[in-house]
Amino acid sequence: MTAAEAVAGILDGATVMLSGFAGAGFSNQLVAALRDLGPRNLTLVVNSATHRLSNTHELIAAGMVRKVICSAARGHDKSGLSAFEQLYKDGKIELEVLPQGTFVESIRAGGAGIPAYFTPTGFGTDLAAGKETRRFGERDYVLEAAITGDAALIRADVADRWGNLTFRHAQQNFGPAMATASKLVVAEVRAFSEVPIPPEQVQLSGVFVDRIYVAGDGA
Amino acid sequence: MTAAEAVAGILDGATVMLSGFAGAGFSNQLVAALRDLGPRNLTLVVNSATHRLSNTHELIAAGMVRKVICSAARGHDKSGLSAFEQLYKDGKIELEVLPQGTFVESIRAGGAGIPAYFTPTGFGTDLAAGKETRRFGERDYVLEAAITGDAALIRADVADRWGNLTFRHAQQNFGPAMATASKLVVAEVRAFSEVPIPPEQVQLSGVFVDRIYVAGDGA
Amino acid sequence: MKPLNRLQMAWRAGQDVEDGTVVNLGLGMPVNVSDYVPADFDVVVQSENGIIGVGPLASANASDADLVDAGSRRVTLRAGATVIDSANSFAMIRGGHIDVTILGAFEVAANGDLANWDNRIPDKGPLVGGAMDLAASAQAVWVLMEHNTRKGGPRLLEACTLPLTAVRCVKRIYTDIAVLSVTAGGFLVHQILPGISRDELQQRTGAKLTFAPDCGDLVAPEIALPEA
Amino acid sequence: MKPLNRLQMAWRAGQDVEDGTVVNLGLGMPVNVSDYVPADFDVVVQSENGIIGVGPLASANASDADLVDAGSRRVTLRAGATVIDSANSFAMIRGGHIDVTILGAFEVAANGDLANWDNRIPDKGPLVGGAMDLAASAQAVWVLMEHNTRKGGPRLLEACTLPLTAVRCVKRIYTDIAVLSVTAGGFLVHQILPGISRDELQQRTGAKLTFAPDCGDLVAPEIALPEA
Repeated sequence: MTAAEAVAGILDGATVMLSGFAGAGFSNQLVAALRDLGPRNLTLVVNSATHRLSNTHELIAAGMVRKVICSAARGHDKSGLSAFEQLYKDGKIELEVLPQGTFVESIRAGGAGIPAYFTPTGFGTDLAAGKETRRFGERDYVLEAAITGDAALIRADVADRWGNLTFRHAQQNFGPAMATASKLVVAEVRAFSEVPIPPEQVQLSGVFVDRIYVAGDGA
Repeated sequence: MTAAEAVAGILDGATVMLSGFAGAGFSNQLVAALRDLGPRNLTLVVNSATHRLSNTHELIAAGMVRKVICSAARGHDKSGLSAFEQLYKDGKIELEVLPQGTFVESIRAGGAGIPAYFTPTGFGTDLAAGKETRRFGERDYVLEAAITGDAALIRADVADRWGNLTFRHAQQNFGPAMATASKLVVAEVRAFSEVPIPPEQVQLSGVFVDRIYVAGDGA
Repeated sequence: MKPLNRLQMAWRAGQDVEDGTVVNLGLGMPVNVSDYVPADFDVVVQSENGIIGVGPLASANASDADLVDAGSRRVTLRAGATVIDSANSFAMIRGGHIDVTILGAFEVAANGDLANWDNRIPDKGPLVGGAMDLAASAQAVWVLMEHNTRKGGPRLLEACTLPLTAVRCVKRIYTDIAVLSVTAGGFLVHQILPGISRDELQQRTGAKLTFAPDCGDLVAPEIALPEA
Repeated sequence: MKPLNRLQMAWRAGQDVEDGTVVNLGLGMPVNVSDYVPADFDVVVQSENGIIGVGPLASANASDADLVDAGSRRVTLRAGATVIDSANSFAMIRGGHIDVTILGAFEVAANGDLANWDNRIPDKGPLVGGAMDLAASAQAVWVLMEHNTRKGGPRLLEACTLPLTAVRCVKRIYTDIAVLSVTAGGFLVHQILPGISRDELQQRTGAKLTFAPDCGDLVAPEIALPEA
């Protein structure tokens, strides 16, 4: 399967989840293929809208993105604004910023059939403004809603014929949760195995994975 | 550490979580030590109050248990009532029955700082009677509360010096979630390793494990 | 023609399991369904204790007390299987990742309400297990049950009389004498055991039946029950 | 005596890290704290991208792009380490399993309110990351920050002026000139840099200070900053 085939069918208006954090686990070849495919009005669910090691910004710079749900949206270029920041300044892109733990718990909830949950994170801050709150015991909590996606593009290490995945070190980050929360799950991997990954080494069951793109070492 | 030492300090009135399901993952030697220790007025959080392969019923028969939170409380003895059922019939033990997925999600929530969450499970049934409900989109959901414990007695396969655990097959069941949700976590294991379990083989981080009892193959 | 026995009912449901699906099979009759899915199908049997990819029952000398399904049966893992913990297993179930769950039942209502647990057995403690999660969140809930109670009363009803497991969830019902689906208009009959008339089926059912235009014969191969 | 430099501040906080604890260290100054924890201590450094047991920075020829901490630094794993996914990592954080998180900050209020993210930089997008989760749920939140802004204004205030990260969460503050804790009665000073009087410290602070009965000198060994 080519990268283009792997992302085929992602439509205008889709909500697309992208894994990766701190330089590990970006599905950059799939993101490049998505840019070439060119759907518009996307909502991206990605931890950082602006990470310099991810291709996310290319989707944004290409004008394909209507909204970003993330925990970080600050460009690293001190000499100017990132593509995201320029669009944000111009009011041409919508932004929903969540605390990182809420970001990933909402994705986990989306994949786990939980429509909403209470969390202590963010209570009393601007990020909880307008959100329902409730006191349980001695603490106050914020009600947060699940996040689901039409597609997730995640990066892993090895995939087997059954779609089972392993991840290297911190590569997993948001990938497993995103895979549970999206309708179409595409894994970009280093290597493919015809023999099954041993049961105790599988880190994400193939039940959650729809397509595999073997990218090799490049990311 | 002896089994008695491993359960030392579990007090009258404690909420104790016990792992195990379908014959796998019962921490039976720790449960026997807890029976010998003899704290009273316990609340047990255990999937089955009556599983014939677990020692849970011995705690109940010994009159140590005030309340059971579980998803199954039916004895297997067709010729008579289990210890639990007799006490239940006599109104001498309190029972909270939860759907199994709610049972374990509430424990997971307890360990993950989520005080309450909405679930579709149980809506419109007797088990949701009196519980808050809410509609999200096209479906109705029940608000369920987190469960936490004072102690968890779980069974695993290997522990290393750092408290990291591996599990064999279906042995894990409720153990990992219970370990996150309890103050004192005791693992009964088959074997102990002085060298670290390789990072990618660890199934529960030692951060969650306080004490290790090496039981060998016996369960 | 004799009503289908329990294994024939499992066989019949197995004919409708599609390639590439994830199924969860309830205790009792339903666990037998996997024996009747075509061998070349890539069907993942999930068991709610965390096994993703249950294989055949373990042979006596290869059985492992830690490798059990939710029904405490000693099983094997099929190729490509893995095992997760209960929290993740029910997250998978609740999140809609099970394509079909096949459950036993006491009663099904014409609106799809399911009653398959009972806390009214005198003195006996309640037993709910994972049925409510499965019934509420699988993409499709199929029921495998005798058409009538031992006393001859109907199990397919306008409204359930026993405690509900989940509301409006059942899509198909495989009984010993008929195959039905639950539609917005109530029960729709797809197959009837030869020798049973539409009137007789209606008489043995506690809710109004509609018959599909292509309603046909319910036939199954001979399958002997194991000796008790 | 000169105010503590950034590494001396990290050293000072490191003296209070207890054996057997799980700590999470924020970006910037706090990540250096682990360099100053006694080598024989069993301290687990958790990084919110899922590393449980961060070891020293990787050497250039042994670095691995997939083995990074939340600050994108290429690190190693200490003995007994493991790596989990972000959902589980934040479940660990939110569930109170981090004993101490040491964070940088812009402002701390006398009631423990913390402001350490800012969405008001002109045109720049907001950046919150995991700070809100850590601040809300770690068993103890310690702050490592300069006592005053570059313009000389106070960072310890009666009430924060910048957007809050979490309410009533900070327990201790390590600045370049003092060590303080947050009590029901506001800021309590435990150590002051020799040469700074109590009056001067009060003048450089935007909230009323109380001094602990055993309030002593803040002294740190010489630690050279790396060349920029």
